Amino acid sequence: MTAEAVTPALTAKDFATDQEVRWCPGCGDYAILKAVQSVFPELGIPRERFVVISGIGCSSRFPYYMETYGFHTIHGRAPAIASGLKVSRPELEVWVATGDGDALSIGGNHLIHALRRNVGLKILMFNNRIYGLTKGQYSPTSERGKRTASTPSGSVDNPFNPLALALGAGATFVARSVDIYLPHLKETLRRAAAHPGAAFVEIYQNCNIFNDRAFSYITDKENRESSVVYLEHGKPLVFGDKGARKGIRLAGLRPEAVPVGDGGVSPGELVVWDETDPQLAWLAAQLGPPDLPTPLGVLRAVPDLTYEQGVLAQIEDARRRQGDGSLDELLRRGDVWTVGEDGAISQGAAG
Amino acid sequence: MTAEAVTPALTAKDFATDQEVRWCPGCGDYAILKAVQSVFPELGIPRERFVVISGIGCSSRFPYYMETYGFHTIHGRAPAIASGLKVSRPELEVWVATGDGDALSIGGNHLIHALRRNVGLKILMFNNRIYGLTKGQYSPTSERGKRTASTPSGSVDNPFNPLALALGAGATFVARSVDIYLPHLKETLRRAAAHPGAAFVEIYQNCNIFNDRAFSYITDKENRESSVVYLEHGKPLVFGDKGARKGIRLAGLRPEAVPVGDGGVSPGELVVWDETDPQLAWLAAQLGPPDLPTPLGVLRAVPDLTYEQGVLAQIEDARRRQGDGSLDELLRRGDVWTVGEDGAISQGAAG
Amino acid sequence: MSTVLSDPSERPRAHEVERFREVVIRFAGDSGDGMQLTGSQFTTTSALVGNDLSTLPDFPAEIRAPAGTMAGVSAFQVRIADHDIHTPGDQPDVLVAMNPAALMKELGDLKPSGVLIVNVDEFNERNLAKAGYASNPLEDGSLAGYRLYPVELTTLTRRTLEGAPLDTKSKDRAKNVFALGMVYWMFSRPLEPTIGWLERKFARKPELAAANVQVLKTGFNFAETTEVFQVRYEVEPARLAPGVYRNVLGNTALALGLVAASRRSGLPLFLGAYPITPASSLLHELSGLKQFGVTTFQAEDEIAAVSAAIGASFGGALAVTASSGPGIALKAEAMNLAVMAELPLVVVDVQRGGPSTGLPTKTEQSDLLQVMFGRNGESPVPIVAASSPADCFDAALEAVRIALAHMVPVVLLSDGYLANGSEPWRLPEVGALPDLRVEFASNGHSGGASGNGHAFAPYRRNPETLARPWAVPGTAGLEHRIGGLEKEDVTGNVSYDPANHERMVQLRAEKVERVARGIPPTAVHGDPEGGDLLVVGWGSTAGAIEGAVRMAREEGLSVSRVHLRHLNPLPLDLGEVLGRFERVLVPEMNRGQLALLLRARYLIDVVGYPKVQGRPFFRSEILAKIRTLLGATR
Amino acid sequence: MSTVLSDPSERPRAHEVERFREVVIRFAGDSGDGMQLTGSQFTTTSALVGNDLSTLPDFPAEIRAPAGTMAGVSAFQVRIADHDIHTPGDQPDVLVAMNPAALMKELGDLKPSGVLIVNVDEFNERNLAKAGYASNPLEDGSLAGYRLYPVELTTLTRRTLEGAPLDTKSKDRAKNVFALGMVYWMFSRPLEPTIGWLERKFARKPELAAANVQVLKTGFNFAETTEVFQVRYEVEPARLAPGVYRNVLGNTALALGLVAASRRSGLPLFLGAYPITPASSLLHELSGLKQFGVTTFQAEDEIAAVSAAIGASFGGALAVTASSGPGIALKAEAMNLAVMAELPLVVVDVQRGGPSTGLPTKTEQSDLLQVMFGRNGESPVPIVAASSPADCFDAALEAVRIALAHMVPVVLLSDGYLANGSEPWRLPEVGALPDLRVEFASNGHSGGASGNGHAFAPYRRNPETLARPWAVPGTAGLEHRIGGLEKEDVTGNVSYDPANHERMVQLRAEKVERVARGIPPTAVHGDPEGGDLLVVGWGSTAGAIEGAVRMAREEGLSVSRVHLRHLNPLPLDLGEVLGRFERVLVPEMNRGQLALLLRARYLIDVVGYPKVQGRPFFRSEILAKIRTLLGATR
Ligand SMILES: Cc1ncc(C[n+]2csc(CCOP(=O)(O)OP(=O)(O)O)c2C)c(N)n1
Ligand SMILES: Cc1ncc(C[n+]2csc(CCOP(=O)(O)OP(=O)(O)O)c2C)c(N)n1
Ligand code: SF4
Ligand code: SF4
Ligand SMILES: [Mg+2]
Ligand SMILES: [Mg+2]
Repeated sequence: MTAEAVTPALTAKDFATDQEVRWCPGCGDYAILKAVQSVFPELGIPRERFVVISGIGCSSRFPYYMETYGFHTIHGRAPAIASGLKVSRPELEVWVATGDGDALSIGGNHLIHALRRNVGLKILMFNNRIYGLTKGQYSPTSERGKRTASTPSGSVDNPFNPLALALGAGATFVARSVDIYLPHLKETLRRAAAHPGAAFVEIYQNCNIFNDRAFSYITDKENRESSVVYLEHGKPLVFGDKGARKGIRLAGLRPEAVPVGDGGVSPGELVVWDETDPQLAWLAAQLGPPDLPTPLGVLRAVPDLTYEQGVLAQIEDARRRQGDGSLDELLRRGDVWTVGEDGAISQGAAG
Repeated sequence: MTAEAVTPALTAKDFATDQEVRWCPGCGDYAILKAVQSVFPELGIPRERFVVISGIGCSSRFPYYMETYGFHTIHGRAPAIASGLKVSRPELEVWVATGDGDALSIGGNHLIHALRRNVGLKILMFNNRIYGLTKGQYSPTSERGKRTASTPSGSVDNPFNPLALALGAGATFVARSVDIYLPHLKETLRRAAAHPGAAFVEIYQNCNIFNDRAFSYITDKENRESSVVYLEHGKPLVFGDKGARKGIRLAGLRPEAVPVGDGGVSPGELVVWDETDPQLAWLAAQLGPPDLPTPLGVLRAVPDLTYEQGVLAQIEDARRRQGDGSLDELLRRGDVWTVGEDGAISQGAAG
Repeated sequence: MSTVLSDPSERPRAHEVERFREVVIRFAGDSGDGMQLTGSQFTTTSALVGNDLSTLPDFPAEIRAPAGTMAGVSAFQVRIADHDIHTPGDQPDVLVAMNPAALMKELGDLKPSGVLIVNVDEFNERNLAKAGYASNPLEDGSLAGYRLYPVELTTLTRRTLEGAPLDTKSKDRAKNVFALGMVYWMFSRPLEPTIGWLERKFARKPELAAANVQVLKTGFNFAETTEVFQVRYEVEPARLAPGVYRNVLGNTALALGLVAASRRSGLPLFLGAYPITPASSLLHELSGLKQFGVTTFQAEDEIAAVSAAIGASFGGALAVTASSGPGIALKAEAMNLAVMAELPLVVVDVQRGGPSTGLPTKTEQSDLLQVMFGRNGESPVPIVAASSPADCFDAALEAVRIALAHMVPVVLLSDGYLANGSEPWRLPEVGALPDLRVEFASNGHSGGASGNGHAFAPYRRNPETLARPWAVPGTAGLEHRIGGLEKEDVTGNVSYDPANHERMVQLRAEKVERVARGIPPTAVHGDPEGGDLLVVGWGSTAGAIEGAVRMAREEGLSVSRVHLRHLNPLPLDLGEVLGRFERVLVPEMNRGQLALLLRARYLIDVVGYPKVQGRPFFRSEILAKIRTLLGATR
Repeated sequence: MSTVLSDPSERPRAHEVERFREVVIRFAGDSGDGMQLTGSQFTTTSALVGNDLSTLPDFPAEIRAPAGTMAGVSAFQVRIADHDIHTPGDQPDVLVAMNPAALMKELGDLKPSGVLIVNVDEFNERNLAKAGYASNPLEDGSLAGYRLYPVELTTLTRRTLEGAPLDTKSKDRAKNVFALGMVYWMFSRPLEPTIGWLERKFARKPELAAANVQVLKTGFNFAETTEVFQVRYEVEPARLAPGVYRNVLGNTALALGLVAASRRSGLPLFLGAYPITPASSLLHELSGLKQFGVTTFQAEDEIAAVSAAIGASFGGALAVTASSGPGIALKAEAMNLAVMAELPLVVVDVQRGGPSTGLPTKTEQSDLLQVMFGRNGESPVPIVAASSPADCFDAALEAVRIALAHMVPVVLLSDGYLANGSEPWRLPEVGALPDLRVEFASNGHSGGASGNGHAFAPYRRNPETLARPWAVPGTAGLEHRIGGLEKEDVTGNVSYDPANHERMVQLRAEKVERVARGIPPTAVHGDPEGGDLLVVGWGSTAGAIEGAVRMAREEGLSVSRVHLRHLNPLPLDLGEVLGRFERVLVPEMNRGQLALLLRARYLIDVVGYPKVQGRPFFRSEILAKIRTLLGATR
């Protein structure tokens, strides 16, 4: 659409804006911003081809801090707005920054439809299990019983499992990482960037003001090894501290944690991760405390035709078959007649 | 709230209204209406306690034909409206009649949230894989490549798998039946009625005007036995015509159809259906043509606290602890002071 | 007949011929009877013999209501004339009723001693009961006031097709064609166009084509040879301006207008839509025009539809979203984002009967105030309205012109009557259409340094139009952020500054006001210098008002009319124009929405004339109103 | 001081005492500095000594903007007076600035030679830079025009707490309490109320309580003993009507009004809401009142929130939904269903700066036309507005009264200024509150046979109110269906009949018009018989208008005022009242929305006075406007 500048190698600084970052000191959003700003330049894509689209929320202020094209839209609609952009400009890299409320509460329908359609969006959902910007109401990912400004006696409903919801919607790429796990988060972002279709990435993010330590059960030093299992394609699922390594084995369809290493079960018995297996993806989505570790990494990554490819193909096909449309012919479609200077009427477009 | 009439045994006729039924001759909706009208009286619940709420669509005209309380609302909002009613009047039987467009397109978000919250609604989704009322545009359940009024060159996006979406949303009851399978449909409705929480029932429904024979691959006489597998709790999964009975076995996590009976594999190797197993439910949701039969019946049924129970419990608890609130005290909360007749001011509510 | 088309029937002998300046015909039957096809065939043929015409279909609300019931009646009215006309007419002169229900539902409208053709075969016990007839109107003399022609359409059709390779069901389906043949004879119409159409339609089923053609001819000859009709009607061709014509539906013209705008602007057309009556056909039309680079996005709902369009607009597309009342209500919040982000967008509202779900298949003009005011905060948008089916084409071009010239969302109002109605359309010269080319901001140009150290100022405005630059993603060096929070003037940064907010509210309003500079002075039809009464209209009431005013003037009444294309902003000279008249009458298919705007703006005691029945004004109603207002009693 | 509260400080000797009729004080600091607490403590204490007062908080838009920046400044203004007042005042007489950013942001408003207390400890290089100061204003003489009191708040606080079992961070957090102590001395306020509050607040952390109390007293004594202030202020108690009072925030009063309405109607309260500034606190307040049988449903979005409320209303609950501008826009389609279904519903719109996301934390009155017209089709709803924080209680009761009496959705307008502002509220006698009991339709009664064979006629109306019967599920024999399609009069069956549609559109409009019969005649404050100028206001402008008009009258100007509670329908006598005055002025925090309605309705050339800055009118602004309009120059 417009001439592209030759791109010198970019650095994270090139993606920082002159705007003062206005998240609370200590907010997990800072770490995510850092990760994104350092991954974008790696992708070797001209800066002007990036667009970051968000809804409303603390997390949705993200675009203001990215020196790319950006659109801070309205609450919950980012996936729909981004879809319109991506479908009409497939060559752009369209990233969506959203929160658990923005994406799963008011925006739930747009999210699942964007995933179903497999529009080539990279959707980063900052999950802090709370409404930050509006000062601490419970969100669709808050655990049941949560006491918040809007649920003083505790919430009574079950939260969504964002990964399960994305899988249920037919997402072709589903992953999870954590704000402060910089290397893992960056790797996850690279994987998302590389996926041609819709990529859904849940990022655990600490809101130190309204939901502090929501993820301490995995982020606290002492828990890091024991509480998470990294999903690595082709590798068996093992986790746990040096001394007490564990693996995940299937008892029928039920996953269980078993000791590995000497005295433990042999690696052969463990689940070998396959990010293309729908059953495994669902199984991993169910993993987590109390009994099992929290899975991090790519749950699902399968190639599929993207929506924008389909649209483009049909337009090109129509043009191949009917030639790039003549407006004149179009207007004259169907039964036309001509009224001559003398008022005489003749069928068809005379002259 | 109001005195209940002693209920004489009701019949299907008691649930028919004086309104002329206005679906196209041959529409699958007639069969569903018949099934519902014959199951309601079985439930032994006074007629005035039933409420049928719908959105907009051919299917959503349902309430007009049910002699119960009914609300033909607006497109996609039935689950939300029904939630408000059920939460404030838990003693009512609130049923939702909706279509694939009403429930999964515009209403997708309300549906998944009603399921997540486990509000005690019975949601019947008439899935004809098309927009009927608006004369034949593709719907979120139309197969990819579908040619319709709005997709003359074929749709380019994947449809939702309604069962998978419901499971992904955390539904506690998920089932599927078919308009013309009267006995099975009725049994499925009974199961839904018996479930305390949110029940999601997908009903394959033929739209003989805009999407005729969408389900002929299972409804045609010759296919009936071979193309569907009935999920029955505690029983192995077997299907197929007399001569060639088949069963479903797991190869690792992958389901496969195998011959049973003499020469075939022993029943012991087959999957024994368990409607409480999340992994099995997901597995069943993936079953279907071309390689495997379409599952009918209850995919998932697990007890859980309902949203309205939780709300009620908190209100009762608050009343137990604080007595049922005194308005006077409420108004006087916090620092109050009294201005006397003489204008003298004293702290607190004097006199 | 003065047409180069040959007329297959030799000129009639036996029958007397009456000449008419115009005739209104209504075909009515069961939804299964193909009345819409019958009507449009008669329309096309009449167009080809040179009549001016106007049509109005009336579908049942149900897809297929039970056969034989009132709810199932489908009707199509067409008015043909030897002069320039603009409405499908008030009451029919001729009514074709294919069954008792159709007769029951439509007879009330038929003119006294009007021609009434009925299919007697359908007047049996069951059908009479379904229609709610106690006794058979064909026998109880209740139709004495009409020129009744009872015809055994079903029987005759079957007989015609005896031995044809069709089952009875298919044979019976041709009975409307038999009726059409008779009516063709009655109005001396050629058969070729319909024969050609039948052959195209049933190209893959030659036996069906043959059968229908045979039935058509038989119907024609039946009328010719039997003495069933004493009279034959003739309506001379109208003297239409030279040019190439086609008959066009409002939604088709609107879709074509958008495609034309896309071509003339050089921007790819993007439609974000969710199906809804009566707007759906826009989606259908455009989804079939992919060779024009049109992208249609059937969204999950109306919010997603307008949102996707906004995203496409941000990307540099010609973005459009289309819906009807309930869907437009849902789009309000997102439209407001476009107002704040100052992105071009066309929002098409094909109005229908409200409130709420209301009367989906009926027409109304009751969304004017919704689109004018239905958003939070001070959120002005330009509004344009189409006034006839063919005019939808021009209205679409105008809406796009404003949106692109001012970087603003524009509402384009149509309604169910325009959407499904048709009229002959004189095709424009593509080259003569307005030039809508736009220039995207490019590095170095437009916007430019914003003074406060920013590389690019996304809210630096064009001093004339107050439009901000359109800098699309992919343009190196113009990376910038926009959003729904209040913007700082020029830089577009988020700003909570009180004075800045007031200035921006002002600027957004002023930008919309500036649109008025670009629109022509108000055209007064009648006495531009003033008079007793001015009738002000907008939208689809144009035809009825035009006809009523013309007749009133023929009666010597001092009445003129103004029809507004632009409802916001109003033409700069409108207040002054209104001032030239003693009184102002505003007929609207609502409770007085434009009237309210005019009263508030000009403090003139305009007389509102509301009609909220889900159907268009009759010319006669407006004429009567004019007469009473001017004390002209007759 | 004439109060039965003992004053801990012996009456001052060394210091001269100035008596004031009123004083405006603004506390400003970093969002972390606890300015809101400081302000509200001063407010409560002042209330307890009998001053009339009015407060206005000003939060930053960010949760926690970076410390020390302009964006992070949080302020709280309170006006205390010895007489009846209605606004937090225009410019402060006293400004407490806890850091350079606060000084930079707020100084502009401080009155010439106003009192300025600053925390010198914060005026270091870094903070000065963050605030954008080139040089230190405390040294460069730029504050010469004010009575500057530089105090080492941080240092003094730390010193006070030397040895206290707290870390420095917690100690420093108490510096606002030190400032509060000083201000208490300055205005001769008792310490007990705050001491009591601190002890309650830190009941679980006694060491914190002790520390804060100590700091408070030290601050007080510091001011007393050092010669830092030459002057001490006194504001006598106001003569308030006898009764029990509390200080109340607008949203609190509104929540209480809804609970009261629930009690008085005997209907359980159901709130369907989705969080949004500045409406969220309604959800918070009500979610804590479960013992009153209140159900709060935090929905997935605003559409679900209003939809759930409609469902609850269908079930017989007192249904309410609350939001702000953007959320109200989303509710439009569902509100329209309530209009068609004719179900009682209260829709609370706590207005904020628009359009789009706009200025979430700022106030505005720009949703009036949105709620009046923002729905498809002809969709009238009653609209009432609250005029002060305490008035939100009465406004809520009135909205509920109308909704229940007429079976109609009612919009209740508040705004961010009312929601977060506070004033003393004279508590009503619960028994004296309006009786809102309703009678559900029961078998045999109301509705009854509809003539056309139906058992029950859900649309048979009460001849007085035109309300339809409320037949709730569970009532045997009244099973019926309603919906969004047009209803047949009386029976409520779906009807596409043109005449019926027009009649129903009429009936829905008439029903809303009938509301006017139930509202009192317009109260004119000033000269009821008429005069040169009438100032017409609505909503939160009441205080500023009242003050301005009073002052203008004291200047001898012939000006009166009317404040509208009901915006739709307007009072029956309003047109006649307006007619009694030469001119009409309408100040609004929008571009003239009520003005537009009045002009259209009464064809009077009302003068609009728009202010769209996201903040309330100053009394002085309106006074100035009145003067210019009346040619009174001074
Ligand atoms: C239509 C609309 N409804 C509600 C809001 C208020 N609102 C803004 S952000 C938000 C939720 C924020 O939560 P989340 O998406 O989790 O983002 P976070 O702040 O936690 O990062 C809400 C309810 C709004 N701005 N617009
Ligand atoms: C807000 C709104 N948008 C769109 C419509 C138009 N509409 C009515 S029903 C429908 C979809 C119907 O499809 P489905 O839900 O599958 O029901 P079906 O007719 O197939 O039974 C649509 C798009 C509407 N009535 N309201
Ligand atoms: S409120 Fe929470 S999420 Fe928002 S900026 Fe602060 S810490 Fe981050
Ligand atoms: S259109 Fe299809 S779904 Fe609708 S009534 Fe007819 S057959 Fe049934
Ligand atoms: Mg969050
Ligand atoms: Mg459907």
